[in-house]
Amino acid sequence: MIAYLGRRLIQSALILLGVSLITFALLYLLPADPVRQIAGRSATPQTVENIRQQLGLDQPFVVQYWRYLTKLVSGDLGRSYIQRSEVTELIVSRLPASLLLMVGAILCELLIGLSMGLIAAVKRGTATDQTLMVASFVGVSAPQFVVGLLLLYVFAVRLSWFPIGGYGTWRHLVLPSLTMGILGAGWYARMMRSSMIDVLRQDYVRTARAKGLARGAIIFRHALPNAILPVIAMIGIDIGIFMGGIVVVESVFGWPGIGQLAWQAIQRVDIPIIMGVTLVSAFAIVLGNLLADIIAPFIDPRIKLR
Amino acid sequence: EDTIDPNAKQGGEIIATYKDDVTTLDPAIGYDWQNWSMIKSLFDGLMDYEPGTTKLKPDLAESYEISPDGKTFTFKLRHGVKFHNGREMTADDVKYSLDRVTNPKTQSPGAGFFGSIKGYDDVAAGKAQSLSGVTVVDPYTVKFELSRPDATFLHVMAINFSHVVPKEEVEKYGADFGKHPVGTGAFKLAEWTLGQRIVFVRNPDYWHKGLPHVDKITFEVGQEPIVALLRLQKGEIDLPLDGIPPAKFQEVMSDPEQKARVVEGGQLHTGYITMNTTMAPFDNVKVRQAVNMAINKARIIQIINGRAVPANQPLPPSMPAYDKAFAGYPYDVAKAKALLAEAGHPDGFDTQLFAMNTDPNPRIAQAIQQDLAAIGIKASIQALAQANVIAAGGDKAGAPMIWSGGMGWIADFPDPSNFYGPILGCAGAVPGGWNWSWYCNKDLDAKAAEADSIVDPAKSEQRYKMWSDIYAKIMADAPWAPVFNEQRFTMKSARMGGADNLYVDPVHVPINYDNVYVKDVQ
Amino acid sequence: MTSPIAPDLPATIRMPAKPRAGVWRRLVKRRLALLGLVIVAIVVAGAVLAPWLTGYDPNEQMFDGLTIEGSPLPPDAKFWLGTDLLGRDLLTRILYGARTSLIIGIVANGVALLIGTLVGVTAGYFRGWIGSALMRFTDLMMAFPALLLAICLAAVFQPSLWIVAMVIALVNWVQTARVIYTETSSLAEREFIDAERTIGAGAPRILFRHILPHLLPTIIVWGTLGISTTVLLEATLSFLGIGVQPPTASWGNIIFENQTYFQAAPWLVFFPGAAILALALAFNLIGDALRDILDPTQRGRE
Amino acid sequence: MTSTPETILDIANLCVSVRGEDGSREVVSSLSLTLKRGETLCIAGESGSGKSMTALAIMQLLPQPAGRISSGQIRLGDTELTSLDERQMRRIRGDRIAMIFQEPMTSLNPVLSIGRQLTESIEAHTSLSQAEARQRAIEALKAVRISEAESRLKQFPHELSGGMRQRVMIAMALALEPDVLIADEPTTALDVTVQGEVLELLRDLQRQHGTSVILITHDMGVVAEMADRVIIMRQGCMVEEGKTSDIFARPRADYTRELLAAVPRIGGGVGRQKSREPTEVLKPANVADVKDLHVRFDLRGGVFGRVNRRVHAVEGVSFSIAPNETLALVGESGCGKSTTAKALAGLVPYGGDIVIGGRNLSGLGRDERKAVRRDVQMIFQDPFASLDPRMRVGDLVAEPLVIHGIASREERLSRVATLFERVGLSADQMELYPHEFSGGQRQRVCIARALALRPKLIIADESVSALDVSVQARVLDLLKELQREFGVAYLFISHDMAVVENISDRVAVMYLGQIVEMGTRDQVFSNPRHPYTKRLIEAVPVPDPAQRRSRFARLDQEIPSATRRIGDAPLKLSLLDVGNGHLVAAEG
Ligand SMILES: Nc1ncnc2c1ncn2[C@@H]1O[C@H](COP(=O)(O)OP(=O)(O)OP(=O)(O)O)[C@@H](O)[C@H]1O
Ligand SMILES: Nc1ncnc2c1ncn2[C@@H]1O[C@H](COP(=O)(O)OP(=O)(O)OP(=O)(O)O)[C@@H](O)[C@H]1O
Ligand SMILES: [Mg+2]
Ligand SMILES: [Mg+2]
Repeated sequence: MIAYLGRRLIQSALILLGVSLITFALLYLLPADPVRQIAGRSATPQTVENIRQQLGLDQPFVVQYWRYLTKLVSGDLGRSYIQRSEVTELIVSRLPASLLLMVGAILCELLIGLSMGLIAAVKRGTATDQTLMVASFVGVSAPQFVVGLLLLYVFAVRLSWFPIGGYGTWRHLVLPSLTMGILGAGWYARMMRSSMIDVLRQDYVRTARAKGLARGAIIFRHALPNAILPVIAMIGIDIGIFMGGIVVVESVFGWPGIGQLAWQAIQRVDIPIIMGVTLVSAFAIVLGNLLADIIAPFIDPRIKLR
Repeated sequence: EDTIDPNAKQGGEIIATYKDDVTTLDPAIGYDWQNWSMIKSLFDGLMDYEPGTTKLKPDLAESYEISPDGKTFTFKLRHGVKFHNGREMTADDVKYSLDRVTNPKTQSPGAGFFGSIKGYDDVAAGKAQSLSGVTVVDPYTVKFELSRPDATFLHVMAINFSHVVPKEEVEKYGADFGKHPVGTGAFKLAEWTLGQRIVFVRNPDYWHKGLPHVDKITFEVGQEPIVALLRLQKGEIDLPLDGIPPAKFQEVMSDPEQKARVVEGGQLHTGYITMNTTMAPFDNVKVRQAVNMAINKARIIQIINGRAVPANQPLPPSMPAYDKAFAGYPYDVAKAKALLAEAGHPDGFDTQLFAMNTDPNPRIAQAIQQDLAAIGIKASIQALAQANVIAAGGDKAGAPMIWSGGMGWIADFPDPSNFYGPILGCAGAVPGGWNWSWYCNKDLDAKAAEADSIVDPAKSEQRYKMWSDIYAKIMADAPWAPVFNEQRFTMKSARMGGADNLYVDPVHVPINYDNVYVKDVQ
Repeated sequence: MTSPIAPDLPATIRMPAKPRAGVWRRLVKRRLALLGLVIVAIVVAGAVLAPWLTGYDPNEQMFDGLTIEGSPLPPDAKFWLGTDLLGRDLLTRILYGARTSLIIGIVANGVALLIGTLVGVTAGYFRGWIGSALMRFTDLMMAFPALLLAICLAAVFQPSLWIVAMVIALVNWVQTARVIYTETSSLAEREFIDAERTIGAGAPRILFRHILPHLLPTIIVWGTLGISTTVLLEATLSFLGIGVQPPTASWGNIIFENQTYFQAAPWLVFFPGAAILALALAFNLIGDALRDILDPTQRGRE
Repeated sequence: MTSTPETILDIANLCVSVRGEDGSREVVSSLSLTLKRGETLCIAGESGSGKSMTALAIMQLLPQPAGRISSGQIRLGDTELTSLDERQMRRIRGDRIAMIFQEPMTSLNPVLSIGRQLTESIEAHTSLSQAEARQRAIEALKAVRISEAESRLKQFPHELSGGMRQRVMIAMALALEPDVLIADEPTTALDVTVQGEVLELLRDLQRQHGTSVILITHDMGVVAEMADRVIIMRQGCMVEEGKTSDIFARPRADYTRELLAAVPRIGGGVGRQKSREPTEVLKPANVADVKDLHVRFDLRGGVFGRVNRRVHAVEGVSFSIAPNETLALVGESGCGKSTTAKALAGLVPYGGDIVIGGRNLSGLGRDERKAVRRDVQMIFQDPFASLDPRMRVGDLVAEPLVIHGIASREERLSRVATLFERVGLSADQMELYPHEFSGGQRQRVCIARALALRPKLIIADESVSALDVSVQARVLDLLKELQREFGVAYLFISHDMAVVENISDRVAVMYLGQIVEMGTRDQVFSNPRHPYTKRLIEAVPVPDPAQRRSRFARLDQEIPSATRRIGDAPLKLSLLDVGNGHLVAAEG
């Protein structure tokens, strides 16, 4: 276990290194010139060169990357070109909100998705099953922007149950989590139904029934752990998918997470921020996958860590 | 003083919203339309404009003198003006601020505005730390010597980049000064929670007695304009400063109650199509003229719900030197076709039209595309992120045509020269420059320089006439097809008071925070 | 007792039919699966026959397609599904958009599914460095910002449908790979896989003949779910400049362009959204039926 | 014992049908039987005759969606079970009727620990606290003689030997103390000593709680030992019913007679092999040479999952098998027989040397390994788990031929069909899937698959245990015939001493991972030296109700265990030759 963890951590560090290298290279190759954006429209070529030099952007790629890495080791992600603030500070100030949203969204997904999937599998072939599956597809196919605005309109504007966006209390968290969760819930519901159907006809479920266990015990204790394996694998994946949707959801609900930061940075080629956000999300994804891999053998003891 | 609205009420708090987070509040760096007027409320310059107008007036300066040759400006500073930290502002601070903004280490995007000050080149090259042309005569007098006469200099003394900053605070915060701004302005920064809100509170020591009117402005950032509007409709906020989102425009304008709270005004903006004059077939003036005649501007304005007026020249109507008499190119498809045929393209040609990817720009680009198709020009659209379009425009072989929307020129100050240099002059027609037509007319450059050397305010009409001629000549060469001048529609809550022109202030974009007030305080 | 060993085989022994025979027949016998097939057929026919099905040009911005104020028209007798913000006929755009969206939702998604399955199965089955190298590569791909890659490709290549399809295929396989990996690593520990090893079955055989069929339900789920997500993803990528460019229609970009108008002009979001949903659901119905048919323990359900 | 004549279970005209690819098929036809309180009813009969189906029908757990009760009544006391819904049935299952399923591997939940699976059923039907339930679970495990019961609670099914899994299933059912216990082949995977214990346990239960037992078994010894009444089934129908003594003494139906005649007996039996000379056996070119084989499993514990204990499953085993020879490996359940087999098949990491056909298994290239694979075939202990559930059995049996590129398609088909016929299946069953077979039929599929390649060595792990005696005899004959024709060697793992005695040339007795006695069949059977061997032979039940023992001798010593702390390796036994190659471990 410890050896495995150690190896995985080293591998994870390598992955992060890889991500940083590729991202850095891609940004280096990007034709949009950040210096031009910094220097403004009225700048003379000389000023532009001057700024380029100051930022070290005139150096060869290898030198630039090495410099970035050495600073990275001491936790310095550089300064934003456009905002001129420390990237670390920008990210740190927004990370808690994004993490909170992610936790909220995962909870929503699991609650909605797994229960939908479970019910559908147990009631396989019935109208309930079909309704739930259509619902899950609606969840997956609906554009998040529209879902978010609809929820906001109904529950915040019309019913005033929740605030119209913002950040602070748990009531602020509900609608954005739900918006993000609905997409994932659709996935989870489908996956859950599929693997649950598979599991429910296994012999050991028959054994459990023969023991006269309550339906809940059969489903939750015997079937669920067997069926949930593919779902666990989604922990890491989820984080990746979140990074896609987080921009939209955050801006609909005025949620101060890193999605908006990233989006603005991409639009303006603010390289230090792009790098920083990329590394942070890569870290989260790698961690999520590692977690999923570590959890898997606890759920299915036949899987060995290796 | 005279600029204060006699009906204005003191006190009250307002909430304004922006979609994007504010990048920086450092006057030497901030160059977004969003932080532009925020900085104006935190800092002051030697000059300013009458609220809601484009009329220059002295601000931190009490008065100024211009030497007859137009090369020396002497400003007398106001006494007793205090920075937010309590220290009095003096001529040293003015000099320091200008040294700072021109110093390449500051990486100010506005440094180029000060190019006419003596010693600028040395500072820009890093050879000097200080502008030799700026001298502190006494604590309340500062003298500027220019290397050439510059008619726009008073405007330059009014733009944010020249605003006065206290040295000790700048040195204290270093690169983070933009997050901890300290100026002499009407408001001071009380709170900045990244990604959530910025709070301005009234500066009790503001030298301009009676201003500002409101005690506190909270800027909430990070929310969709649509949602901001919903919040306005629910009475949660006062000013959705991203404006009325297109999707909601009809809804708002068809409701008399809401429409009454919308203020419409012009802005110093032109939306245009650039044609790369160095690239075939746009190197042929006939082709460019044909394009000018092919565009159905009325239809395009219809597509954006009539939120603009058709343009026929680079300058917007509210700009001095705008030529009302100028006819421009008519919308005439037959003529356009004929011109194309004359140019040797009777069947048209294939080309590309670049545009920014945010609504409504791709839609406008498609309308343009259809208009071009009508005369046989088959333009494929490249809708890209802002930075990529800018990159393509700055590359000589990059983009045949660009629709400027979303990145188009909003003037830094209300002077005709501001529409020329970087975007139509030879100086901008360099790799990475902003002259996306790559139009370089040495004659016009000379004429522009000549016009800008007319410093005497009494001769400004003559100067404006010269500029009108320059733009007319440009239109004859047709490197651009001007399409429209955008109108601004600012919506506010019912409790907001103040003259309408404060809400569409041409200089304080989007609004003038110092002079607005709320009606529901006693 | 007589010898228990049967004499040599009588010639009359009925030889078993080939397993897969009749899958199609059994598929069309199911009402829901048939419904799914019909929907897919309609969509494909709509895409192929678009020019004959509608009298409008998908890109023509009609003068009478907008109100005086510039608002789109709701569905009426002339424009069955209404018009869009530029005064184009929405039905026509949806029909033509099906071409793009089918390629994305089916071809690109299919390729992604294929890569993901191959990688996941291989990594899950092989212990040691192959598996862990593949999975770490997958992690890397997952951690890597796909949007950025897209932007860079946009800068390098001319944006086109095939580029966006390629990007989607290159980006979207990772999730499938991950899920398939976990399931495979559990399957690989099953005793019947051991049994296969003892009869000398090589890795390819075990993977494709024995493990893959067990993964089928998961593959079907991911394949069908992938349809809607890739179709929507295409819109995002097009927005960033790497996909089809305006005025070419795709279901995703119709939604994407108009989503802020969903209150002012709901038809602009509803109809393309319904099209995506219908396509995804149709494949889901087929997939579900296929899953039942190919699952031997479900025989007797028909 | 059968003092109360009250009928507890009454089945009338039960018909069970299953739907397959081509329509419905009746697998139980108008079966009627009654079960009285405290009575033991044995159901014996042909493999695939519907015994398990009957049991599942009683439990209302027929395989879905294929199986259903097409007609008939099942009354438990006053309740008509066929008309109950799932909720009502739930209260009856486990509480009033408990069942032990035939295939223990797939019947245990792979992701739940043994302890959890045991305690939950206790908790579901009693009001015991968690700790008490745990105590009860430990007792139940001890009762079925599982060593180290307490720490086993934490283990998972795949870490147990086949016999252990079966005993866990038994413990689970016994702990419930139901009114009716249905045991479907409960002792097939158990060695005779443990089998005796378990049977005794059943009797105890009966004595104490008046439990009625339906015992499904093909082992006529067990029938004779346990049954009050016997039902013989064939092809879904009851062919005979009667008191045990009557059936054994005066069988009426032909099939019953056939069955009884096929019962293997120690020292006799139908197909008993002629003893071959040991000299003939000790030819130099052995098929397999195993030297000092070790297999150990690390058990992890604690927060960091550090290895703290180790299962010494196989601890220095050496033997060799010559061509044409059958080596039987017998021993207590969990002593490492299957593990030895798996090591030979290359499925577990091992220490020591395994030489097959002159090639040492370790350090073989890919192609060589494939070639070795061709020569060594294994029949797994748990047939269901070792068949790919998504493949048709015909394809499964043909697969080795395909892999090794033998024969054309048509030839392959006919070869598979022949194999099916020879193991007593019909060729049209080739189209079915594994789950559509009975336990015994599946076992035959596995045998057919192993035979397909005509390998040099077949490892048969309990491979005739689920077969009724007549089919068993047929299969054994087939094995022997193959041996005669092609010189196949067998490593024959079995707990059934009678079968072993019938088929083997030599016998190795394993105990706690080591061989304690090895010699020719006659040496071991007629002159057992090691006490454990002696006990094994004594414990064999005799298929004659007249010779029924009133009580199995209970073993009172500690149950030995192969699990040890790290660093506490077991003592290595040395084998002494007591004459003519008869090796016996020195008494330690
Ligand atoms: N799920 C199923 N679908 C179709 N047929 C089945 C299914 N399960 C069992 N059968 C068939 O039902 C018949 C009776 O099977 P059953 O399991 O009751 O036999 P059995 O008497 O228990 O045999 P054994 O001693 O081999 O376990 C067999 O012919 C078998 O092929
Ligand atoms: N994967 C494993 N992890 C830990 N222990 C194991 C594992 N597999 C087997 N064992 C242990 O090894 C020992 C020997 O098991 P094996 O399966 O060889 O027994 P066996 O002689 O075949 O018994 P049976 O007759 O009951 O099948 C048992 O104590 C078992 O618990
Ligand atoms: Mg059975
Ligand atoms: Mg075993």
